[in-house]
Amino acid sequence: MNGAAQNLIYAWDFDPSIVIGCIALLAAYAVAHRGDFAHAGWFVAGVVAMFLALVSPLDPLSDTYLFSAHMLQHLILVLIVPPLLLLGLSPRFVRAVLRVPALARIERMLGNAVVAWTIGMAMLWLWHAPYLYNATLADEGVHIFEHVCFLVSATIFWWPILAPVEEVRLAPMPAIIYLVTGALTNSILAILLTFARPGLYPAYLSPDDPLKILPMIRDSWGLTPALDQQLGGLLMWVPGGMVFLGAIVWVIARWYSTPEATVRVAPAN
Amino acid sequence: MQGVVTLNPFSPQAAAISHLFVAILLVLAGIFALVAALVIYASIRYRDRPGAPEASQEFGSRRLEIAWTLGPVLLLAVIFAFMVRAINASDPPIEDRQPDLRVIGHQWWWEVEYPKSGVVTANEIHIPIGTSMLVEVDAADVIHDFWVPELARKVDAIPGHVNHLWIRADTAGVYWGACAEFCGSEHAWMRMIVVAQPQADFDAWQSVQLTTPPIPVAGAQGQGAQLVKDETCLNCHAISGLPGNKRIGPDLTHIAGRRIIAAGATENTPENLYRWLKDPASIKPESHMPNFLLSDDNAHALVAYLETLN
Amino acid sequence: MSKSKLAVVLFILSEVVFFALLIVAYVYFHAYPGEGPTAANSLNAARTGVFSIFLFASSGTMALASRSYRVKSGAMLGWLIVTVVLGGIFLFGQAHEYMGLYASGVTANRSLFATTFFTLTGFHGLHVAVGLLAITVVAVLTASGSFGATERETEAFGSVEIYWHFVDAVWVVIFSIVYLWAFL
Amino acid sequence: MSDIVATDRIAPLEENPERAGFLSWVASVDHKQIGIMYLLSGLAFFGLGGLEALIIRVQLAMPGNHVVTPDTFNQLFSMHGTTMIFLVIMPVMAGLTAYVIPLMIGARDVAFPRLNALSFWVQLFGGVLLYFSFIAGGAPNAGWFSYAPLSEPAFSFNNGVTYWVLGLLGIGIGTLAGAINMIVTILKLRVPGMTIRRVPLFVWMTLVNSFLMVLALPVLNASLVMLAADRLLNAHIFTPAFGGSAILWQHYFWGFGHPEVYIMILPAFAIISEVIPVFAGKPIYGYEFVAGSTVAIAFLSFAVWAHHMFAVGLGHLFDLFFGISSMTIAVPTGIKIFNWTATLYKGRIRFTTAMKFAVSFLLMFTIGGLSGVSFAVVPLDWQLTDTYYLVAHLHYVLFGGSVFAILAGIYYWFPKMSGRLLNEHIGNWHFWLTFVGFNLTFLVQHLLGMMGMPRRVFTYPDWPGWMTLNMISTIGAFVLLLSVIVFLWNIMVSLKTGEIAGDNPWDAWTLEWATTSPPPPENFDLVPPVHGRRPLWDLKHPDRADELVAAAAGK
Repeated sequence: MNGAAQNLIYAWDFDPSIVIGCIALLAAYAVAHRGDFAHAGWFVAGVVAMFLALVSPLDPLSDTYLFSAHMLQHLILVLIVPPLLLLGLSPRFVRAVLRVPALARIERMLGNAVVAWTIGMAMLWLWHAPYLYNATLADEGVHIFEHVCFLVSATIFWWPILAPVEEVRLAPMPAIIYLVTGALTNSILAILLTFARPGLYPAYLSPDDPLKILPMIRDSWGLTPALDQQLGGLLMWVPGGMVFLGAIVWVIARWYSTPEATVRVAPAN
Repeated sequence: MQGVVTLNPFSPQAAAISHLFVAILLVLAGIFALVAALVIYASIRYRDRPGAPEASQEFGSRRLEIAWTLGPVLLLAVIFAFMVRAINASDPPIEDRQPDLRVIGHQWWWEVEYPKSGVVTANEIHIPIGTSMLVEVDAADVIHDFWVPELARKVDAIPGHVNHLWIRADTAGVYWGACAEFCGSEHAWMRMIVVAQPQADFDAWQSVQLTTPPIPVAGAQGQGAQLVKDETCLNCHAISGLPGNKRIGPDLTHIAGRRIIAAGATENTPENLYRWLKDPASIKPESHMPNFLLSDDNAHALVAYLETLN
Repeated sequence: MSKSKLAVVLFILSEVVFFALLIVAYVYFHAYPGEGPTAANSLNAARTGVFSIFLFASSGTMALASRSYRVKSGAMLGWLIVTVVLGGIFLFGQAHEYMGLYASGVTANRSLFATTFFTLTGFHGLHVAVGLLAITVVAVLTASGSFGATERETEAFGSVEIYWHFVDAVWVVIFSIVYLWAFL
Repeated sequence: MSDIVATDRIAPLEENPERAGFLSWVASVDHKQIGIMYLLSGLAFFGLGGLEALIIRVQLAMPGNHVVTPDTFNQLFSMHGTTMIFLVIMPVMAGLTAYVIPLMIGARDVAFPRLNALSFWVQLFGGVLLYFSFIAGGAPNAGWFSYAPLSEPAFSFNNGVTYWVLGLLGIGIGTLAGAINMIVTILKLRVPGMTIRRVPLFVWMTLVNSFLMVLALPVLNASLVMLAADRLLNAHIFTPAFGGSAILWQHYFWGFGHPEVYIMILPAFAIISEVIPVFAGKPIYGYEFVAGSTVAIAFLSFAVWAHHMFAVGLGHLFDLFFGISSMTIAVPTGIKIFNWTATLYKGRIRFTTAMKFAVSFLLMFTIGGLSGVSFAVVPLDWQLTDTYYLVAHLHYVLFGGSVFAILAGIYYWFPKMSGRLLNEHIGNWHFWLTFVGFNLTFLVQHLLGMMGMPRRVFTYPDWPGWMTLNMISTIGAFVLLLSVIVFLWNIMVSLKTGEIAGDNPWDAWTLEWATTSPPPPENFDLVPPVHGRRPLWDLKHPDRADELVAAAAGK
């Protein structure tokens, strides 16, 4: 293993704020669910995925070197972590929360399909505007704020689909249209990124090289800035689309598995 | 193009594709055999005949469904792995190297340039055996497609979007290629040949191409040379040594040395050249070569002159 | 959701895809313009902005008409007429802008910007005109006094209203991409 | 006896006798008459398209043939492609759905009868306008997808492509209106008791297919509008010489093109999902999985279009990702094929002509689907695209798939439409002629493509093996001609002297078989109650009704 690859493999940075945040999240879950750990597996998987995305070498790669790595990190934070967290919540806990009138009113407002969809998609488009994106690369604080925005807005976006409580969720047919239009918007943004000129985010054109891995990226991986941007756009487009497809198939499977209320109708003769 | 060209390659790139193709064909044939066997067995075994048991009303089994979902996914994953390997093998990266060859698709013929040596020819590409030549593929009017099945993959020639391709031949010989993207009336006769020859012959050929043929004065050839100027041939064609350098039609400086004329419509023999000059539509209808209504002896004179250009 | 409202929503879904493609073409040629006039040197965003306010206002008056239809307050005819007038003013503004562009030689084939601009805003103008026609029909029926009795007519009016709000929403997107983005 | 389940409460269609005869058809808004008119117009254009195919095959029978000039040949194959796709398969499928859907969901008519008539006539007008180009200077000659620089005014010598653009705009708008009408019908006019999860698969797949049309056809309309701007206002959107982009047209067209091929095959899946269970005597195997895989296919069809553009050289990354998504589509298609095959198991299969076509669809479509997977593998596409291997693939999927399913559907529903059964003996001749002719014509084209014969060439050099294979293909085409003649004869004979069908000749279980054949203008007086996915089966076998069996099996 030559020097550069080794530097990259050992480039884990256990940023205290992330470590404490994840532990706090798990602790809050344990307290809130008090022994009802049927769905805990999903929730833990979600937290682990978030932890890895933010701590593993993927983080330094995405902060300074590769737009595609940054895209992969954000795909995990938007399309993988929130669904897992939502699946991890137990219906009993959510019903308890919804009994609190203030929270119920917020849920009714934010949980409304159109609002949730718009929040999710607007946040996605907003943070890809070159002006804002370059700001996140320049300033770590803005970057953390961006990640929090993504996590929160994605959870809101996925709420009408994956909320553990039946009556809050969208009906199957509107849920499919919700996901299809979401996938369409995601794809259009991905198309624009894939076909945009290479210099859309100038920071990636000539990044400074603390880990001494730039030659490895440019030569052995063959990821020039143009290819890197195209790879980022394609990652958002096809794998992103596959996650939406998975969600649609999940909605259909869940719909067909719930038993049919047989409507008694008088016999013909 | 003799026999099943996509399955007997003459270059490593084409070989990578051909081996993958054979493997995939076997896998697909296997799957079809499985499905066909199931369908035919069920059709025969459960056909309606007197005394056959009542149809059993099954609704489906989740286990079986998961089986024939994961099965294809795993198979596709394997195919995907081979695909990635074959992509890199059949179309190696370019690494910003100067192209050895520029091929420009015109409506219904191929213009070939050797940027490094300055040779310009048409419909006939000479390459030394054993060395990979980087071809830059472009188009002058509509979308064409440069395809020599035995030597490499096909790549579109799109005006305004230059593509690159590695071409290589391991054994000497003449390899036929064709335009594979519909480009108008004579799309069928927009073929080219790639002549792979040892390095020595290639260098000899290249040096001949660079010479400027002398302009004959006496006899039929002289009369032909004069006709080339009078009959405005030079408004479309370029012959080095004569005024003008138009690239609307193919470059005729060394036409006698070529094997085919009219981009593959016929072989390059004096009789065919005569027939082509007398009535182009008889060989290649609707081609852009006009009919100059040449008299017989003018046509013979022109052919005599053109035969000197080798 | 009633039958005709569902039909209009589906029609709007298809129109969204139609306009999305025209906008992508505009954006593509904004990034890779050939030669000839471009958005920056031939559009007057301020003037079109003023006319756009009329169109957005017409969406508001349409909502008021719909409210007065629900409460049967009889003011619906008035609001419908105001909506038609506002829409008409917007169309006049568009026509005026087209005349100005033609006068200064910016025709559909002068440059890629011009082609995609005229295609995009032209089709939006067509949709506004069709919308005005539909609202006029509803206004005339209301004027004749028989409108609003049956449930089918409520559906019909609901569909026209959704369509009109859609036409305004499309103009918000087109205006920001064509006019504002040109000067950003 | 109470009126069990009243259908939608709109007033009965006004019946005025003096508009009988021809005018009653032209002015009709009854979904049954419009459906039959769709089928007849599709049949007529099938004849035209078939004629074009025959002339193409005769021209290609021998090398250096001079049956038609090159430009006429280009017009013929462009019109053959456009006609077969936009004027045969789509209208016939629209006709079958317009006729059968209201009956299957127990409705009196479609949601918007007048819109149904409008979409038929606009679509027919588009077709007639397209064919008017023959006598107005020349038909479109740039292929059924008219790639950009070639379809621009600079390179086309007749205004054929302008007729192509305007004709397709008409067809696009007509089909779009029809799709919206069908979605509202299915969602709003089902008889109470038939929840959306209990509709027959034909209805569910038509619903998904209509959504596909609503999202895909505007893509076509937008690209045609831009090509019209290029051709009529001499703009330069797609001409690279003036800054436009030829590749943008390919992206736009195939963004519609690939969903379009699924718009043509999903109704075929729908027909097969009805025909095979009925003649196997058992319910479709894995209803939920077939229904779910349809939605997956519809969704994926929007993410795969660039596999038509692997040779354009967009970059390995681009090709790789679209290779993955194109291969992924093979999974839901595979689920369907396996479920249909499993439906045959432990059944009691009655091999009527409809069933013969359905089972041969299974085999032929599998060949087409598998050769499709070979195109999803990028390096193979680099060698095989735009060759006769591709022509063989598309015909195995469109002819072996959609047309075989259409023929199965016609043999299945002809008794309901006309009250008489299509003759089974002649039908048997028709089937075997079609099967042999089809395979004779297109199986050899796989080999021709591998031997390097490019697509759309009006002739080819006299190389060893090429003439024999092309001659076999031409002979096959004539056998297909014979099969179509036998089919027309079967229809003529059966209309007059066919066996009387009665309400339910095939002992099927969907609602259209609960009314008379042909159904009265208001379709149903008494709609049987719907508790499961097979209403007539539950009526006929109350003890073995589906929901009891399902409950017993503790599904």
